[in-house]
Amino acid sequence: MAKMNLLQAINSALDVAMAKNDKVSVFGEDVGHFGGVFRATSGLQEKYGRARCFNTPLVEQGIIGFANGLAAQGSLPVAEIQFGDYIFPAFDQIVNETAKFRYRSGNEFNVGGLTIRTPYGGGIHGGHYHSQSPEAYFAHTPGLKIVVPRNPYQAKGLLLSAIFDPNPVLFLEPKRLYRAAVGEVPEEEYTLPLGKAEVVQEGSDVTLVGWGAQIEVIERAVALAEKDGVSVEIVDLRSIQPWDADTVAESVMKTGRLVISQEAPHTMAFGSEVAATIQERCFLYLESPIMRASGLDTPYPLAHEKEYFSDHLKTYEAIKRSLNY
Amino acid sequence: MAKMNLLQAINSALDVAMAKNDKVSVFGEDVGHFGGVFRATSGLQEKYGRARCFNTPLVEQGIIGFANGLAAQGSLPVAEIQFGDYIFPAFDQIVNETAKFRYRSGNEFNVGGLTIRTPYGGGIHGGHYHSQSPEAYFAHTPGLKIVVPRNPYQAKGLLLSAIFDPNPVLFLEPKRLYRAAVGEVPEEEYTLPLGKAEVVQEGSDVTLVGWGAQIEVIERAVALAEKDGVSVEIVDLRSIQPWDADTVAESVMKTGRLVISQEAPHTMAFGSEVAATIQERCFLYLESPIMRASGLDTPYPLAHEKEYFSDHLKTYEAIKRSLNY
Amino acid sequence: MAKEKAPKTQVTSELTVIPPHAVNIPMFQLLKDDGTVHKGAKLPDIDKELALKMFSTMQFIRLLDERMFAAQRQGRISFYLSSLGEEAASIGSAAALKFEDMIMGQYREQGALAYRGFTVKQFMNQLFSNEQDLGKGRQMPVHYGCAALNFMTISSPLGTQIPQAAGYAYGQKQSGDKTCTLVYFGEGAASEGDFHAGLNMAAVFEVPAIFFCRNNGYAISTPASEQFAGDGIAPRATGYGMRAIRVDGNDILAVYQATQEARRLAVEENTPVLIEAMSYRMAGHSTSDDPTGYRTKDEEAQWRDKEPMVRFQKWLVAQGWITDEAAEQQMASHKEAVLAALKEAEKVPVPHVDEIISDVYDTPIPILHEQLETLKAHIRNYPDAYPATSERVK
Amino acid sequence: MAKEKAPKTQVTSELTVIPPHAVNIPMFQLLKDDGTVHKGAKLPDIDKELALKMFSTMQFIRLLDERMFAAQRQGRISFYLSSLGEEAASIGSAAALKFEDMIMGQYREQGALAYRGFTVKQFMNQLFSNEQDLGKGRQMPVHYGCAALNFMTISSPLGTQIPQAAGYAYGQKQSGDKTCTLVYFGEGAASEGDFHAGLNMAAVFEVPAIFFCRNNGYAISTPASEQFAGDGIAPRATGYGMRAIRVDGNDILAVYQATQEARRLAVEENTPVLIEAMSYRMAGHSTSDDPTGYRTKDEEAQWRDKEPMVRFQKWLVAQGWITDEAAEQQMASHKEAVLAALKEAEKVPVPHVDEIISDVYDTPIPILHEQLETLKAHIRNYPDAYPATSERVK
Ligand SMILES: Cc1ncc(C[n+]2csc(CCOP(=O)(O)OP(=O)(O)O)c2C)c(N)n1
Ligand SMILES: Cc1ncc(C[n+]2csc(CCOP(=O)(O)OP(=O)(O)O)c2C)c(N)n1
Ligand SMILES: [Mg+2]
Ligand SMILES: [Mg+2]
Repeated sequence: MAKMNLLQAINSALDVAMAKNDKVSVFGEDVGHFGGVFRATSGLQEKYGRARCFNTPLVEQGIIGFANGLAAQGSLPVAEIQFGDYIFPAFDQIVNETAKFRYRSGNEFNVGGLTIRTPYGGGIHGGHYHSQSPEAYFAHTPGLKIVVPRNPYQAKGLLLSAIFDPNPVLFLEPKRLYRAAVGEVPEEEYTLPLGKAEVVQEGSDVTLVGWGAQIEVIERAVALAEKDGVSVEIVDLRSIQPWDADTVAESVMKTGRLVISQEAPHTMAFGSEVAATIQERCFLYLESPIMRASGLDTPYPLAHEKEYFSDHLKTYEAIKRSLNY
Repeated sequence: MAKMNLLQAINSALDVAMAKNDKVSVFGEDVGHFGGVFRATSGLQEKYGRARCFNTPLVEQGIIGFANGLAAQGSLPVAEIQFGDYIFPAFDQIVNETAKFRYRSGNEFNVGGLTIRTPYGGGIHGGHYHSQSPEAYFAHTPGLKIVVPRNPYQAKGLLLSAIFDPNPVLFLEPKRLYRAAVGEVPEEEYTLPLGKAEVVQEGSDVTLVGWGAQIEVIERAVALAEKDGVSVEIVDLRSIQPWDADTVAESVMKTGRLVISQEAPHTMAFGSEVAATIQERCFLYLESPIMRASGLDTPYPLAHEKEYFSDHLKTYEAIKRSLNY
Repeated sequence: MAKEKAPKTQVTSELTVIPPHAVNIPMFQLLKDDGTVHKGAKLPDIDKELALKMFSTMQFIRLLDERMFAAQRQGRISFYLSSLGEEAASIGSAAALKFEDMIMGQYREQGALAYRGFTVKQFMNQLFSNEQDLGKGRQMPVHYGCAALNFMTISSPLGTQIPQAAGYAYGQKQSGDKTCTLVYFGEGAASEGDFHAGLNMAAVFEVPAIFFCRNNGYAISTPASEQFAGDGIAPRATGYGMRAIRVDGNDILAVYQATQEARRLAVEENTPVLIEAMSYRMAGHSTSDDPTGYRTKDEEAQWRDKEPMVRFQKWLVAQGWITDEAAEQQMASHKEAVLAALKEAEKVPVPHVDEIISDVYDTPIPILHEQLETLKAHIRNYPDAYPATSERVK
Repeated sequence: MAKEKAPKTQVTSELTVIPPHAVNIPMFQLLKDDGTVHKGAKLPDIDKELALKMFSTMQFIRLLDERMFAAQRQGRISFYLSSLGEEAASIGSAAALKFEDMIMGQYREQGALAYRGFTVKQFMNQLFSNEQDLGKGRQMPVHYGCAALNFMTISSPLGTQIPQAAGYAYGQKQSGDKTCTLVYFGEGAASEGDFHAGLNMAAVFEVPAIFFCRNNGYAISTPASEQFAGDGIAPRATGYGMRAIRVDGNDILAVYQATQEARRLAVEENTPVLIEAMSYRMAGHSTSDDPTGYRTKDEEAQWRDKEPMVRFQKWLVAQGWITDEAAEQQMASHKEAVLAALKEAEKVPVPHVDEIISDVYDTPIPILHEQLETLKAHIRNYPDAYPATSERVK
């Protein structure tokens, strides 16, 4: 065990994966010698050579196109998109190609070796284009797995699972926590399951669902609610696709209430799917409507970041609305 | 009034718009002399000249990038993407540029003149890449309007509204109905409101929500339900963004039941938002969970198209599940 | 060969505007339109067996295209797309590769696939989306693919395979197995952003890839003159610091030789090459298209005179390697094979409905199992509505 | 000028591989590194007033960059991005345009904006995201924009402005008002698919656009040698049938003259032009970057000797249009203005919270009104948590 921040945990996962299997390579803009603008790939070129850790030209559609081809060839590419906000030029390669590669070919070919890493989320004075949470844009895409860790321990374990999972995985890293989240992380290899939620805290009055950096926000909101004497169950989805509806439903059947807290703009954020599914599965158990605390339906503003953000206070208010319905 | 099919109605709308305002231009792959692969722009180059109706090179990101610039300059471009399945290379230009142009500049600049037309949907033996219903991919994007007509009358009236609306509009045309849907359409200009749903049929037992080509499927399902003595209210959303939650909520408060029928894969299709919002707004009125009849969570298959499709029978079964809960 | 560095930039105090067509790229041709060889031309090292295999593949593809186009017109398949007039480009290039090399197609390279050994039966199974289709009936007709033949499954979105080829070739280079990737695309698809991405990355990473552009003059109805203002596709290579060859795509010998040289450069010297094969799409774009709306009979006629199969046949006859009669007989036997396979494939049922959820992931995720069970219950309920699969749903 | 057609393709029976660097593109330079003029060089028609305006703008930008970089280090603004060393490229090109021409920037062209007349106060308002910012505090610092000055608001996603410039110029051409669009981008951004789209479309549609590439050797940490294998960006024009000029980006006279000629070609002859300005990013990429991790002090020192402002100053002094002392004084007065404006802008509050929903659409859609009302009620509930806006929420 060692104390690592989230970036170090990512770096350690990449290091372990590259040491274990020489088919693993990492690349993207500034990923090589420099180690990436956040330094997630720091030291890897020195250790594994320029052929396995390298800069690409500045073209996201090319990075993922190239990675698709490399994965189809049998390698395990880990492609970095510098910011989640810049993943959209690669949208076609991801949604039309990566996700459909195996199905369309009848399993003659697949890009299961591919992992796409990208930092996401706000709270860093990033404005429109360094703050977005794009998970919902991809969640409508059969064939893709989507994973979001909330802390260093998860980051390493889930990333190692993603890299060696025989399906393409989009791995979203909460950049706000890159250095802020620190915790004990094993130095050796370990994995955490994809597609499984984690009950972070048990409770009986209301279920709170979130993922990634938002769990920290939720925990602050829950602290406030607990002062009011409310017992909250917190579920961290960890995977957005496939997502663990069973664990959420089980929790809601127990608590009778559900609040989702999410960073992205409200309309069609992933919480919509959670709400739609859970109201169907837990209809007779729900004591109040499923509430969502979300970002506003605007692009991500800079000066009004605090106001835009679905922070702990807004989440706390949603809990109260759920309880006092 | 004249009898027109849906394609003719589109063509007529473009004709009326181009005649009315010489800032309107239409372009895209094969859109010029040939009139588009579906012939929606047929005759327009002859009538309005090559400068206002023209072929573009084969590059969707360029078509929308070019259209964004042209709209920013003050023109009213109507850009065609040949198939909805091929809109993804333009995803960045649409989601990061078109949608955020006005907001990010503090209204110094805008691309409000832009309309993007594209055929969508299955049922034409198109397989993976000529069948997708991509509306949900865009519905998470503040700044964009999204419109889907269900018949020739709507197609013309909504398209004219879209072209002259001071906001960028994504206009999705149900290609299955291009020639199949025929109806009375005024030859002159008229408009239908954006952002407003239409109650297609009133009823009291259950509300059915859909949009575009799916309304026809819903009507067939409703015919079956009516034989069972069920009274169904049908709501056609017409606009996906902004969507008319008020009209749907009002209907559900009356009927107490809601079924959504949609073509796209189930998870994170637009019905998820409808369900999430309506369970919140109509919680005390709902007599059964909101049901969704959707496509399967797979890419769109060819040989199993019928099996994949959320057809009238699956919609009918969903109605029954809603009623017999 | 080490990467050839750009020459040091000269400084000039005179304002120099580089003209729009600064490189002059000639077209390599061995066989003239009439099938005779250019005087003094050095022919590729090609023996009778190889030549006849190439020719027979051309005939087969021509026949297949003709019959399946007709089958679509008869409503027996939903869609078809012919490669009429471009057989030399795909077959000549495929013949110059090693079997281990990966081929990535756009969709009009059935010739390359046939050359690799895809059987008439395999073609038919795909075209009829039946349960023997390697692609499990999931994609439209002509979206072939075969791992055993190193032929990547076709995908409709244009240009996406181009950066993928760069990535695939990177993997080949890493593996050290001295193979390359050849990727086909049309002059229309070369307008896509993915083209730019793929060629630039290939040049930077020095991968063993051959970018083979079939410039057939049209992208559906859009003529090349409205697709680009440059002198075709080949000069773009210069912008990437890449080598280029322009070849007569209707001259199978020239295509063969050009691709051989490109392969040598790619594999032995790790320098990717862009080949532009000049040809003409003699048929409509596909069965959904009618070219009379956008081009003249005259233009089509001119290109008929440059037709690649007749040209090659003349050369073969002049070589004494075949007679016109033998060629005709061979064509007839292709016809028989095609017709027989067509009739057989037509009878094979579509894949079992269970296949609707396989291969989305390596193993179906829980929601897919649920959806399949719901679907099967539903089919049992309404068997008549799902005739293709209901009989096998118990 | 009618579109220059590609020459007719020659046929050759000898296999010709076009080498990777088939066009030779020299760099246009008038002022040598030491500020003296090349012998025999013909200088542009530039008078004292214009020259001094260009110089003063260079000084202002250098000062602004220096102060605001420091202000970021002091925590007064969240981010800054300097154009150190590239002032000649942006200012020289902007000076060659008409005011009515549209400028679309990448983000490192504050010089062009200042030349157009953006005031120091306007710069500061944007940098502090205050309520006087034309962009309403919505984007990160340096994302300037001003409709009144025909300077399109900067957007972070790289390359997106390139096809937009083609579209904007198309509209200008249609309007018949004899204006053009000049679009800036880095050699890194030129790798994006949007670059390919924009240049090809511009060439096909013959629009009055100038594609101005600042080749400053780096894209964050990535050196140009890992960005492309070609001879820079200029030879790509040939691939699109477009004209190109390579110019010394550190020589403001050469940049001015090259852009003047490009503008003439664009507006009078409707032929777009690609300009590649060779320069060097002397500072880090931005305040988030530290270049010592990826390049040597030596390399930086070499480029300091080619520095554009000193070079221009030497020429101005030699012309007798300014003295070193006057230049120094002018710099001091820029400094005063910048410091004063900084202090003032810092005090201006952020925009009212109502602005959070304006401009998403031309008028807010219903859900935005609801969200704003909910937000304001929430702020009233927790005023301390939203200190920037709560005071003004009643
Ligand atoms: C991304 C994308 N856009 C549009 C299409 C529709 N489309 C199919 S083929 C085609 C023309 C392709 O022309 P070209 O690349 O020259 O190939 P050719 O058909 O001439 O062989 C078009 C526009 C598509 N398949 N993919
Ligand atoms: C689409 C996109 N990808 C990545 C980034 C992150 N990024 C910002 S600046 C930059 C480097 C740009 O280099 P260049 O175009 O050469 O311009 P320069 O900074 O040298 O002026 C990168 C990678 C971005 N802003 N947009
Ligand atoms: Mg073509
Ligand atoms: Mg640069």
